[in-house]
Amino acid sequence: MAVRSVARTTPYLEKVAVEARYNDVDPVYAETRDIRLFGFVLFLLADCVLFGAFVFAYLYLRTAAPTWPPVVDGKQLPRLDVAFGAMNSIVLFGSGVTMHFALESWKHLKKLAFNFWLVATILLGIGFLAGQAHEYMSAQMTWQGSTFGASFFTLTGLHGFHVFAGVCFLTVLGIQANRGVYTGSKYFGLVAGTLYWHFVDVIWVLLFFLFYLW
Amino acid sequence: MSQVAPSAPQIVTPKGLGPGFIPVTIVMTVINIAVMFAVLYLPLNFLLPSESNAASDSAVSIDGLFKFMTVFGVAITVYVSGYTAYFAFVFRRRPGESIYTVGVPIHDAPKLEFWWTLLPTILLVVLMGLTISVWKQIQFPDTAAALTTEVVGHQFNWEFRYPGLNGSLYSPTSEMHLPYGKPVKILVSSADVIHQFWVPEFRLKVSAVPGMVTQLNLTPTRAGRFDISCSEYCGANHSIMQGSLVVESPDAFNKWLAAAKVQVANASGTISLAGGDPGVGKTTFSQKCAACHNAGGTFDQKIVGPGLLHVTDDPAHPKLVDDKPPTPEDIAEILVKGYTGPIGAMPNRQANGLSDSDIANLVAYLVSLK
Amino acid sequence: MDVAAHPIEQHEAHDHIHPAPEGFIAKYVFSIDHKVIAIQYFVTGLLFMLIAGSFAELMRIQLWNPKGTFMEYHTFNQMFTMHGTVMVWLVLIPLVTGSLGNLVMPLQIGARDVAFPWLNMLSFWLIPVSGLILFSTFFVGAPSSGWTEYPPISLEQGPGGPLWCLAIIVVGISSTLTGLNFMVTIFKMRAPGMTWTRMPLFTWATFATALINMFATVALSAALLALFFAQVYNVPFFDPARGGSVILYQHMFWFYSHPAVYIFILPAFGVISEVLPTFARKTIFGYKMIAFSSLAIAILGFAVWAHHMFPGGIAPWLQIPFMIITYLIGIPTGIKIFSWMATIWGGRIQFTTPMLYAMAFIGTFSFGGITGVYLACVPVDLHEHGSYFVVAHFHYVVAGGAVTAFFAGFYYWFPKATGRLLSEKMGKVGFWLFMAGLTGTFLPMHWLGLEGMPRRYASYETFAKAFPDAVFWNRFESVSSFLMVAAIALVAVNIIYSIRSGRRAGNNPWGARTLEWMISSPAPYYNFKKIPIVLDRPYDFTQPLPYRNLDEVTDPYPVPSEAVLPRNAAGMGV
Amino acid sequence: MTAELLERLIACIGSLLVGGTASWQLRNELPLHGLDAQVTKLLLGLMIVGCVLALLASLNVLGAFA
Repeated sequence: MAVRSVARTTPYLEKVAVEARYNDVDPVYAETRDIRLFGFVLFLLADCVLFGAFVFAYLYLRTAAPTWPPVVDGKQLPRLDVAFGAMNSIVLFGSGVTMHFALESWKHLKKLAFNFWLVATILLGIGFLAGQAHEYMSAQMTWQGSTFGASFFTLTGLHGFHVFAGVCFLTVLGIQANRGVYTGSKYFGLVAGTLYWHFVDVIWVLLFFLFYLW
Repeated sequence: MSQVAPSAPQIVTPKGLGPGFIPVTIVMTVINIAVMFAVLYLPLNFLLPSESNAASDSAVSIDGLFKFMTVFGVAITVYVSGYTAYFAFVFRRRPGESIYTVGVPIHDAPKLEFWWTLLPTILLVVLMGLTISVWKQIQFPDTAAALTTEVVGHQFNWEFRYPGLNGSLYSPTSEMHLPYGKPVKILVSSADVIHQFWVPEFRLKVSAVPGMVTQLNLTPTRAGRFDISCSEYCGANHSIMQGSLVVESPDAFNKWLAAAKVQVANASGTISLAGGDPGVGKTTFSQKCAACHNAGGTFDQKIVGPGLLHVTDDPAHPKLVDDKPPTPEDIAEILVKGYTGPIGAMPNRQANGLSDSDIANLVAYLVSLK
Repeated sequence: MDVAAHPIEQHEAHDHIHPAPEGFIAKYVFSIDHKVIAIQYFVTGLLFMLIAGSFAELMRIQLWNPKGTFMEYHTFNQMFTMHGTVMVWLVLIPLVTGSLGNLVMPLQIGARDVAFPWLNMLSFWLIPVSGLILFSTFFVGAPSSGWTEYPPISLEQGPGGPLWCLAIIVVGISSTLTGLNFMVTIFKMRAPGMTWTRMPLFTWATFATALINMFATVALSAALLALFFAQVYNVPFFDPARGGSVILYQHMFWFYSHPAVYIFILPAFGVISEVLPTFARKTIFGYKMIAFSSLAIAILGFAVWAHHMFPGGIAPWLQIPFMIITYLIGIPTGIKIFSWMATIWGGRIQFTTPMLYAMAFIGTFSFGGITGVYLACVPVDLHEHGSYFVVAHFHYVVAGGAVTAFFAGFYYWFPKATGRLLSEKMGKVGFWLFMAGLTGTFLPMHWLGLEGMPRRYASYETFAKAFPDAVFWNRFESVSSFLMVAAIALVAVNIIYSIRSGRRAGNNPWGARTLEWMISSPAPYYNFKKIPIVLDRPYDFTQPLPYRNLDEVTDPYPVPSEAVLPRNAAGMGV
Repeated sequence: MTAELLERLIACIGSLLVGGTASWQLRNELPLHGLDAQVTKLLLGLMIVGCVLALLASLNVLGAFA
């Protein structure tokens, strides 16, 4: 369904439109992009609150616990595997770098490079998910057993869901890009995809620190 | 819009603050002063239970805060609604007036705004000071407690524990006793869900939170009998979760405590199920249970609760609703404690008015059903 | 500013106007038009209000008798749970932010629609979906642990609990999306020349609300997701035996739910700030103070949540900062109330129905606000928490505040939505009925609570023994509450009557000055053929209208049509 | 060579590589303006912090529990 145009309605959009005309860009597209970009950034901010609430829960439970990791059935739970976690983090961070390259390639009209970097991103994303699956399988705690397990599986599960959604998102973007949905001057979908993917990486920075390093 | 607009609207400028502003202000001020004296010097027992004869030391200071806020709160309410009504009346549009008549275009009055920001702020800062001093006295009392008691919330009754009593002093009619004139510490916890221990005459309450121990510090100041209510929703029978509190002289309290110790030592703790009579149990069932349970029906033939014909031998329900085996002791436990769960709620023995022998008879009757 | 040379006018602005959709479904069901969506929100909200209101009446019938024999305790508990849940999430949020915000805000800023019309449609349709999920719990055992659903009691209520969580998460998504949508709309789509300090006050209030909607509501979704996991998968967030904490839920829940009351009350403030100047025929007093105090309230509202938890579970030292911040909220609120009083001072007041509601709001809301200060005060709260005093306080704020202001806005903007005026006669009878009902129902609750009547009691025999008057006052409340039912029924009758045979409104029946009144009623599909240019704030009645480039020829000094002016001197009666 | 050592090696080399590349990307991004560029700068910066954390973790500086 088409978004009804809001052409030339505000001081902001007016500025955007003037700049667009100056740069020989479709002003209607420039305005739509401006609005969608702002909305998308707000969406990412709101998503931060979702993670923030669970991080708050984790910190609350952690500070309330007498020992950390907590004791279950008389035994203290083991720490998570830092080495594996670090490796898996690098897989995800690396996918952020490749996604950035993908967008840059698109901006410079290098379609082949774009496809290469995008596929690399998706594969690294899947690799990270596989690493997470391995982590879940080898974890010595359960979702139900302790607050450590509850927070770990909920937060990383939520993050994993975001990564999964991102992989789907990027796949759709790749298909769209190759079908000619985006052009050299109109590619907001790719910008949104990149921002989202960077956002997912940054959330992992926090989770990695909270669960593995602290 | 058939009328032709005049070149500009006709502005009506009020004289001064408005006709009768000063008399109205005087009337409202007189009302407020009267309310102030009433709040400060009349007994407020209709508003705050036993205000004129305080039951605890905290009650006196909390009532003081309450009165402080009430004096100013009533004043603000009277002035705000009074002036609003007065302005509405005085500045009403007169019939037949031109529709182009408008009010004076005053956008701002910095001095006025400054004062109406500053005065409430000062009031709130004073209130903060008063509150913090009272809060400190309640949360961190100077004197060490002479007596520490424990209260445990259960669905749906209160259990009271005293030092020197092994375990609990806990029976359907149990009361809490406190001596007056001595600082006491009440440690509150919960056996199941969140409850809230509230004695309105003390002006204090504290939540009974599972997994935590919370506390109340106070000194009862006079003898009396008070109701304890649960003020945090705790399940089906929340509204009948009451206890009573007896505050008495230290001598009487010590006497009661000594007697209670003897009673606890003698009590066996469990209900003897031996000697239950199924025949008597059937009569009791028809009086107390048949409204909700069908004694001749299978589990799924419910009235409110499940049918009880096969309570001990239903292959589809090998366990009781609380997941325990259908032994007479476990049936008795449900009768004592009641039940709250996915299929509904059943009141406990206090609510159903079941004596020890009633329970023994009922269990004998239920076990006899096949 | 050289208006004629404004770049906007050099372009043909109508080239982006899309034709209105054809066909019933596109026009009225899955509409992306913000005005139609506003009406959809209104109808759903009113429907849910009837349902939740009937729950409340069943509760009042139960409390007629201190023994409480009308229904089972368990049923009573389900009633108050569903009453609270439905009123908060399916009545107030759709009515106040959904309906008024959607109808008025885009018109006031001179936009053709919200930023994401399709998302707006989705936000609306999530509301009935949530309602269906919520009411389906009646077939599996409705939840019974209060609208706050504190664990552990909320963990033991069968499938009703998780369904409840799902329903509220769905509403949460809806209101997050609405907040996001409104935020982008207000940020990006204001008419040229409409700077932040020229924005109408209702839009300011909507902006502050959108802020809360976006950020607090997500936290609620997180809390309920955790509760859902605890209920269905037995995850130990809230189980003390496995290291969890039942207090954690309360923190997460109230982090949203305190700001949630500002989600209803901030738009209400906005409505009052629009209605008062229009009918007092006088500019709003202290525009900037009113606008910024909305923001201040929204921001402070994020840091007060633990005042719901004073009597237990939080460290005593934590009580003081939360108390102080809660007190501080009194200051911007006070500034607003005083500014409104100064607005009507020296006006030429017309007693139309919206104006009556708006002036009543000043009294009822400030009363509700003052009892809020009592509850913020830790020692006094130790007495009042969980009692009928709390019930009285928030019903004064919600029914006396948000609902009263909603009715003011409803009578005020109904002509803009439908093109017809509501019957003033029925409106005024309804107003007095509502006010009598409100006072009679909720005022006695203050002293019942202080005397020691706890809330959520299905019977109050013990309390009635200690305070025999309690029976009289409870019956008094029960009778009064039916006056409110009558008032709301009268609103429904009024709508049906007025839609068929109400007086035609014309563009601007009240002589108001904000942009929505510069176009025809009901507003055309595209709102503005040409986007207007804004030169100043709208409220100064002694100046000509500060707009250029309007679609229709407009009197520079808008006046009310003679037809809406009351005939008798005071006009407060019928 | 144990699995752990291999993991640490990959993490160490990878974090240097990824962190370095991300820093280079951030430097290229710095002169750009517009909301998307600003947000990208912030997120890239935080990701570099993540790379540093991973590097320190791989070198057993952080997350070295007895």
